[in-house]
Amino acid sequence: MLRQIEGSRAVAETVALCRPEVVCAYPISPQTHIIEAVGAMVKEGLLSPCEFINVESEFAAMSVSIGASAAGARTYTATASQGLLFMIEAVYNAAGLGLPIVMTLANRAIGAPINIWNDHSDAMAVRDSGWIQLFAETNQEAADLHVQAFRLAEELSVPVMVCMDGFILTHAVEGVDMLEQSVVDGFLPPYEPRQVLDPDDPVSIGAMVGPEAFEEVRYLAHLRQMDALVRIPAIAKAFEEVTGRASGGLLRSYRTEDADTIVVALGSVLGTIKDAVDIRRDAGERVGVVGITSFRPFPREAVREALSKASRIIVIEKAFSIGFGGVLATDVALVVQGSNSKVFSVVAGLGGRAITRRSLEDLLAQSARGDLKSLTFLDLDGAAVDRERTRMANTRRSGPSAENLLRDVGTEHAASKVKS
Amino acid sequence: MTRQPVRFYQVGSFAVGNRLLDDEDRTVQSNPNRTNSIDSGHRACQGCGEVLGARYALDAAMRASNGQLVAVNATGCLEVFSTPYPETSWRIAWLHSLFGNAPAVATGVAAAMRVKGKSEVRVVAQAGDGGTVDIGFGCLSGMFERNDDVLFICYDNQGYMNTGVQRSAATPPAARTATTVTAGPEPGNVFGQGKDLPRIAMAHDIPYVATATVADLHDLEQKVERAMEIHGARYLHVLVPCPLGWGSASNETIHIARLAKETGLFPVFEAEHGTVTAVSPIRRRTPVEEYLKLQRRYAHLFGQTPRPDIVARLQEIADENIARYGLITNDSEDSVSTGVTA
Amino acid sequence: METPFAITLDAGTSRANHTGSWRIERPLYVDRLPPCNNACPAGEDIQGWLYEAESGNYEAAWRKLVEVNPLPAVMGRICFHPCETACNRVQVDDAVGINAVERFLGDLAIEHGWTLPATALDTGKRILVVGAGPAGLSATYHLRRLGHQVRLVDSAEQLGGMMRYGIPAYRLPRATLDAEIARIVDVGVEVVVGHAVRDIEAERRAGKFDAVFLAVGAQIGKRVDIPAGDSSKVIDAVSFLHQVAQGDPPLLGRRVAVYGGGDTALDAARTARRLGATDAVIIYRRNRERMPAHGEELEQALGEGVTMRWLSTVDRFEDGRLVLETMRLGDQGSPEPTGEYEELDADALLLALGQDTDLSLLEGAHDVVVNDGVVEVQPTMMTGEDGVFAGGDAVPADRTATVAVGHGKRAARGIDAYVMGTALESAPKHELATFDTLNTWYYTDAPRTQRPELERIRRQTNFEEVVGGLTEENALFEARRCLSCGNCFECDNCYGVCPDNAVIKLGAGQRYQFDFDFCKGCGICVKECPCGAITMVPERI
Amino acid sequence: MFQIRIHGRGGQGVVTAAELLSVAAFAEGRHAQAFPSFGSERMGAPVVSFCRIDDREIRTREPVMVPDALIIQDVTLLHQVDLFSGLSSEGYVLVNSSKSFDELGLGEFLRTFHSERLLTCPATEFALEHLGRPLPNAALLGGFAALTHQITLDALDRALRDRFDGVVGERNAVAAAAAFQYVIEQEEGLVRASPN
Repeated sequence: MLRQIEGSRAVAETVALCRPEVVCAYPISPQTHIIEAVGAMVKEGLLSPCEFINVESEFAAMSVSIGASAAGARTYTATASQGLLFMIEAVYNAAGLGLPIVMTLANRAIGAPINIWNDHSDAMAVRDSGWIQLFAETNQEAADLHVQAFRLAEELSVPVMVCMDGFILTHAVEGVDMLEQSVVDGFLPPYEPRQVLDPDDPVSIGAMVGPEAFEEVRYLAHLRQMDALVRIPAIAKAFEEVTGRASGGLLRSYRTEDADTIVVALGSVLGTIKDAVDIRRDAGERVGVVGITSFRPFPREAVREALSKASRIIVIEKAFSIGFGGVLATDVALVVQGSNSKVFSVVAGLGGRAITRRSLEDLLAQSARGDLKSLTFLDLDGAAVDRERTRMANTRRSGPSAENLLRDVGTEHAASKVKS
Repeated sequence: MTRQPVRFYQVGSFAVGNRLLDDEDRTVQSNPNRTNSIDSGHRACQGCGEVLGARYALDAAMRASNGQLVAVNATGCLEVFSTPYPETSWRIAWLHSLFGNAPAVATGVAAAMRVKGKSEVRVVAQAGDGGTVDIGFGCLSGMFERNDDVLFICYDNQGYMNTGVQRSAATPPAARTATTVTAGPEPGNVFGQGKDLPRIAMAHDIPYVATATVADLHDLEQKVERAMEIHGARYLHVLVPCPLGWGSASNETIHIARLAKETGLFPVFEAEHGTVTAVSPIRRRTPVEEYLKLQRRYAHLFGQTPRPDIVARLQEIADENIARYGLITNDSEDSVSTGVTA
Repeated sequence: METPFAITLDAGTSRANHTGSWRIERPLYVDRLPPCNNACPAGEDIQGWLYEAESGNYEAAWRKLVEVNPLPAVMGRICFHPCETACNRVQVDDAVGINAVERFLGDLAIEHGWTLPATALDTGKRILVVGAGPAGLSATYHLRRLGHQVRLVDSAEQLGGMMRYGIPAYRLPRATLDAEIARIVDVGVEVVVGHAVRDIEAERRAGKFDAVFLAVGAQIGKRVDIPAGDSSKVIDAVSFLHQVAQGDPPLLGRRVAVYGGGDTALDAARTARRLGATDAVIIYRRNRERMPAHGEELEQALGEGVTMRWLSTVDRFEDGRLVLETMRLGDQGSPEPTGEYEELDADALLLALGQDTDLSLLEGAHDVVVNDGVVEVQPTMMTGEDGVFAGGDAVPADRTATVAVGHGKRAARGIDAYVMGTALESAPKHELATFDTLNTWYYTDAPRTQRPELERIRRQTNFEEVVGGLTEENALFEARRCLSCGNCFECDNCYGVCPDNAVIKLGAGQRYQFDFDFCKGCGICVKECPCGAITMVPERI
Repeated sequence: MFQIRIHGRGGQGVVTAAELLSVAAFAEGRHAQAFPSFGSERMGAPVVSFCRIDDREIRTREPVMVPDALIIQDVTLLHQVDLFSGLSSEGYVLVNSSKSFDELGLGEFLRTFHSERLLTCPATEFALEHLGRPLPNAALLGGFAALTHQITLDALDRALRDRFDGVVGERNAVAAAAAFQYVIEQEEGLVRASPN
């Protein structure tokens, strides 16, 4: 049923339809609405049987999830940002143990400076942990991906992280076609663990593995993700068959058929990008978009195929590897190497900075002119940066940059207000 | 709960077995069909106290749960020496995740068992002192506070032995470790630091807290049994001497654990809902020197420049324990757990 | 369950890892010699029979006991139990009441009519045993068990020797003695009483005996020359006790003095009290610490009103008055006269100054060596004369019934070897289970059960038994106080304390076995064995 | 696409107002998107929320920078926040106040705007009257419906009753209707007055 609903609520209700048996909660913005809603459903008896556990940290949340999953329960939790980093040791552990936990990551920047707004730094920090990472473009997709995530995780015994942009999606109220319980039940079979803690058939889970087998263990994990490259589209197709809705998959292309410039991005910014692309198309540019849903495993072949005809590839992403550049851009560049296409890395929307259609249009125009640099920071306040650089050069005790910048920007803002 | 003493049955109340007792009055360890939760072939040091403590506790828990037990293990010696690929020494369902998260993982297992309708399956989490009082403390406190249905057992060997004997918050004053060397005016670990986890556990008001040593098997098994009768968060703190870390002879493990209790340095008691309900009285009061001299980690107190002043301070700690818990009783030559009035 | 590679492992697979290779020393189960066994003159396996008694298996305990000593009810009364003196439990609290348990078992056997074990097949060898005291009876029993024919000869009218004629009935009821002697005779012994052997060689030839055992005892009381008036009654204590035993007590008067410091002196004084003496005074030249009599006996005597004159010698006895010289102890502890005198009124003086052996029957046996009034013997108990063995009070040793029982057994084995032409092999003696080999933590402290004593007043006037027996409950309790020094009693400690599960429990009575595939040689089992029955030995290189 | 920006203070229901608008639009078969100005503002701090209404799918996720309508819940914000940023003279302005724009000192600034798209509405007074609490949301939205015709009163009524249970829903609906009626009457007054 189509409902006008907050993204968090849509995800929470969809997760509940997946009949999780253990859910752990630790509050951190912007995922709190999800976990609050699941908790309420458990308390109200709408989701049963389910153990809802208020833990003392994200580290505990993932740890409880590990125990529950190893004991054979379908397990769910959600986190964001610092929370993900606080649980990172357990995040790796869950993947290493092959436990099919599903976690929502309400993407948010990582401090310092502390920042509660959206970007993808958190997801990128656990890129190599062994979790499957799926990025949702809309709240509809966010909801749908959770159903697919449980099936994928449990088929492969790999944990799955559904990434949805914090606030931008989690707090947005928009139309979501909510699934029926019977549809979910038909799509998602009961969890049949590959290994389980059973007193009647005891095994030791979590052995110490030395050099003689560690590489093989890791390679097997890699192979499971390679299997996922097959299973993700298959599951999306199966999902489409029962819901009539195309959600998930490895990636989705938009107006790329004849495009010589293709923008590549993850998550909700794709909508704004599409609007900008439409406008540039109207202006006669051959521009398209590829939205990547499955960031890990990274669909090399599908990406290469989707980008094969483009000469210019602009990777816009809400994260970057300090000291190098875009993270997604690096992956894309590696995939298309050897072709004639050039990859441009655009870092945008860090710490919640709005990525506006206007800026994107300008970016595309710049690209069309051939002025785009290989690494661009969208809407960067160069003047503020320069002032801080100067200050740092002039005095040793220049103070903290974040506070200095805030002071500068605030002054500027106040000045502009006076003008208006 | 008091244990019936076995007076005058040749070996009295302390030996592992007693052919003169009825089967049900014998220890789990005396039973040829005991679980051997942790089996031969493990790579613990000669004379390891921790593996003994683990087998004692888990075999008792296995009996108490009719074999329906899952154990969660923190990283540490016990984990490393028991499960190096491709062999495990565990005969029970066992899970290792991380160093600091055993209580939370156990919470998860217990929740899963409950939601799966397997209420008969009981969950034990175990860790060394580092995994308990230091890195695992946050998760442990959370597990206590939620009163999750987990028995947490700390095998306290008073330091990070797995990593080569470093100080933990359970390392006693004056003890030498790799990070509390015997230099300076106060050699070894400093006085006035450290966590008394049993008391912290009691402050959580959980239903059951107890301490024990590997030297009194009957007491240890009885406490496990009592703990297993209760649902909710339970804490058992077992002193397990470490020949490597303490610099003691491998055959002295049990003897040293016994002296830790008999000196008063390690009070053995049990508490329910935050109140001490019983103590194991000191049977043969022993000066701390006798305990300390068996361990090279205290050798600097007795060497060419002996430090009787430091020994005296350690004796003070023992005396304070004795006073706090009432460890000297009228029949202190008769170490039966005695109820105390709180 | 098909488990994921490497991170998940099948239960208990570490048994493939044989940690026994770590070992540089290995534990070894041993049987050490318990101090009680070591001290027992009769050679009893005390720890062994207590082990059976501990589990309430009294018949098995008794059977183990009579493997060595056929007179447990007797010994349980009159033995001065050096086993208890040696008992390691003394250092924990108080010795195990071994003697009392022995008596309990002996009495229980009489009550139930348990019979001694069957004898071996007849060897056709004939042995003459001279003297039916404890040595003779013991030798007879053991010889019969070995299948030899025995003629037991005694000059008295009844069997028992000093047990019958020297030990007062209040210490050894005659019914008990009779029952245990009868049980020995019942295994098939040719008994000749009232026959004094005059010439041992002649008797041996006449009877075509393959060997002879002399157990003639020391029946002659030593006399010293004490000036005494005609009316002064001076009797040797041995004769006095013998007469009392025969039911013909001499008249002593109301004031009786006994001269001597041994057990016979105490027996005589206590017997005199029972015969009506109001004063029974023991005169001894040393002090209490140096008195050879057993402390327990002295306590009982004092309790019965016997009084002591320490550091005194009898100078003369005239007209119902003893003149005593006061002594003092010299540097070496020997009494020295002081020249000071005092007097003591007495109607009779009993001399308890030791006994001599009548060896006149050996005159024809030229090779027998007699030295200082007793017969020299080899470890097999054979004298210098081929086929002639001797034991008991007639050979150099402590003159106690228990020693005599031991001699009887040892002589029987010596005789057996001699007549069968085999070599006598003695089992290697185990290392002593000293107190320091024990881990006493495991033994709870328990006081010794005190044998109930008859009220003193009763015991002063008759010859009823003074020391009562244990009830079954007490006997069991007492048996269970045994520390089982040096011998495994299956406490499961080694099985329980092994960090490597490397001790295999073989089942009740079967003890344990080390699993050297896994034993790392830590030695905790050795340290925590209560009874010191495990030792560490270097690993074979 | 019609884009609305709502200004208010934390605790006044700014976010709920945007959501209710979107729900009402959705109920009438339109696409709608509501979202807050994501922040960690506490009670009393100035906050902003957004709503977009369109007849086709709304893909953009950028904040509303060029609003078609402004709803100002709290006049005390007028001189603290850049409320009118991006608003063209074609835009709608609805202010919760019993005072006129002139009285609020905005007369000059709004002179170039269409007067029939500007309105002050004493929503807090409606709220006090019908809800008994100074929560102007429902009344403002009623006023908004009447002013812009982007949503119907009927759809708003259902959204309010859906969002708030029982009596509270009823009272909110009544407050909204009252404000709606007030605005209609004001507009009629304006229409009547305009010939002058």
